[in-house]
Amino acid sequence: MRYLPAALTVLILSTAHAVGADERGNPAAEARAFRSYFVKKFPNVKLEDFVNGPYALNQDMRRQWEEKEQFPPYEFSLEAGKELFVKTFANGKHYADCFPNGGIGIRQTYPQFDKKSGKVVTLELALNQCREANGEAALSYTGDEMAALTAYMAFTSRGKPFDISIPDDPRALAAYENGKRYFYARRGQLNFSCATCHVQNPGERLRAEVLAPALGILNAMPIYRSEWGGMGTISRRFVTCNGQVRAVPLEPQSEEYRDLEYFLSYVSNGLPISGPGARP
Amino acid sequence: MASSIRIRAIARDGRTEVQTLIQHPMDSGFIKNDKGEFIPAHYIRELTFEHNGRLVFLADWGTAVSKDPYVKFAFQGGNKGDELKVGWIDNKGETDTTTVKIQ
Amino acid sequence: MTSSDAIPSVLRRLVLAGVGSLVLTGLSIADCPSSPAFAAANDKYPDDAFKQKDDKEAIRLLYGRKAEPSDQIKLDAPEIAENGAVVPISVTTSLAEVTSIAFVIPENPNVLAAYYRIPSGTLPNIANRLKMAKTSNVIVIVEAGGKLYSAAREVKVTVGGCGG
Amino acid sequence: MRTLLRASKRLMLLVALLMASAAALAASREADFKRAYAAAQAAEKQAGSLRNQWTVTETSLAEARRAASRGDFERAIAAAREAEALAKASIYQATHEEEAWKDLEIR
Repeated sequence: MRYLPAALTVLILSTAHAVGADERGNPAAEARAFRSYFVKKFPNVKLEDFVNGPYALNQDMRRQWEEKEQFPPYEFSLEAGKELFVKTFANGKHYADCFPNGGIGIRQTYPQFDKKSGKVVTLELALNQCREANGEAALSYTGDEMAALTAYMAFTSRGKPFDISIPDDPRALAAYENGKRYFYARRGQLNFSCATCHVQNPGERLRAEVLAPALGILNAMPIYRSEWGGMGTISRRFVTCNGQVRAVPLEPQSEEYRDLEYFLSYVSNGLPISGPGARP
Repeated sequence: MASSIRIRAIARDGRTEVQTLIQHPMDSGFIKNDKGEFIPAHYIRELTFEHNGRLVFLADWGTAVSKDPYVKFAFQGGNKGDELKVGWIDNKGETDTTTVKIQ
Repeated sequence: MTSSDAIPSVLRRLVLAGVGSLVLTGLSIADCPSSPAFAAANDKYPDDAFKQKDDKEAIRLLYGRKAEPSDQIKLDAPEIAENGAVVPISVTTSLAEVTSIAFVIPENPNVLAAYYRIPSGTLPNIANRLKMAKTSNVIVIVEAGGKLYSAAREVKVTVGGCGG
Repeated sequence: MRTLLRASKRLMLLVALLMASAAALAASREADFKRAYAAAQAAEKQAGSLRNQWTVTETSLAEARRAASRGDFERAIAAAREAEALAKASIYQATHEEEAWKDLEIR
């Protein structure tokens, strides 16, 4: 078993550039390269299995997960999410009125680039925009209700491949690039980037956790974590990831986080939604 | 309010397999909250299953059963449509019961 | 700026210090003092056994005798618990006339985790999810035909579930 | 007896003098703390503008405030200086990563 600190030391010492002169600014090509990196790194893992995170990489953990999936502990949150989703707003409208197809089976299309605002709109943001447009107070992005709602919406999209598009708009490309930069930039006292853990060391143990591969990592969101004893949103995961490397987390749904979600979802295009997921 | 108890009871090959998931904190009394105070123990102590009025399974639980506890067992007999009555009581005297039909 | 700059020593030191403590601090979650205080609510419930800190004493209180190891018990538990808060553990046995099954985790603050009564006609197969405070044997006790049998398996726990 | 009394008076005077100078010292240490803390805060603010603060910096700043409020300026100064060093390291990291992130990129 390799240990991260060793990997990190190597990282710190090898700061020389190793830039290929290939297709910068070509997200489609980058997504292909991203995928083939993981496929090569884990030749025995089926492409669609990457969405199961550490369970795709560790047999002992997979058995525990499969046992729990027989009657998953997130069942209650999922039910709560459905109840919340169908609940009528004070003005008589519903979440269903804010989304195509009544919000059912559409999770795989988020985040989206909104041409009007020129910004990335995640599902969490869209849910709160829906609430506010209907006179309801916004939910906490890291709270249980948002987690339950997105769990239910993900559940109705299970098996549907991520279908994220970058429209022909320089602002959309800039958002993707910004998300990519955030993904690879090292931060926090530990000097880890998202990629340090989820590109270079997936399958390795960091403390007790087996690190999930970045490919497909958002397909499983939101996730029920045993550590949390509950369901948590993508926002919550980003915030805790930052904290774990001793970086002060940004505001949930800040531009960087939304762009990061855009990038990570885009490079997992074609892989099925598996959320809500369960993780240690 | 929705029941705290979820049951899947399936009759097959002359036996009935029962899986149960219960929404309950199962606080052990050994965990501290954000303020550093111990969260008092709060856990299910007894869980019973009756098939057509006959006790088929009795669980006595301590604080080491996981949050939102799960248990699976099987008994001989049981037919589709039979009633299975499930109930629990915790250390604070709270209870819940539900009756489901075997599938 | 160019990215081939050497990292200033202060950063390297601070960074490396951070990494060191990341690995060494390990888990503060398993902060598990032992001071149980529950009131008995039901006379059938084996209260004393559930309060025990010692596995042999818990088994003695529950059954009044010792168990002998049996290879007719199949205890299934992970090698490494992915999280001590939720450890799936199951047992099946080919022993006849099973009347009860108990799960005992010696390293937990309270060693007895669960005690199942098996009426006749119920199969001696149980799966459940238990908390484990740290690496421990999991002992299953099977009462069958008036005798007591056991099997055990070690489960490594790196994130403690601070169990009962 | 008288000499003893006189000695004791002298001693008291000495003690009073020492206390006064300790108070002066404390006042100057408090000023040192304020300078060190302001420097740390400024660096941390800059890290914030780069969206790259570290949790450990915040912890050290809080420790400095706590130590200062109980009058332990030595500890407070040390914590403030540590916070400043950490904040500067995070600033360095942010500027370094403006380009260096590309090293990690899969292409």
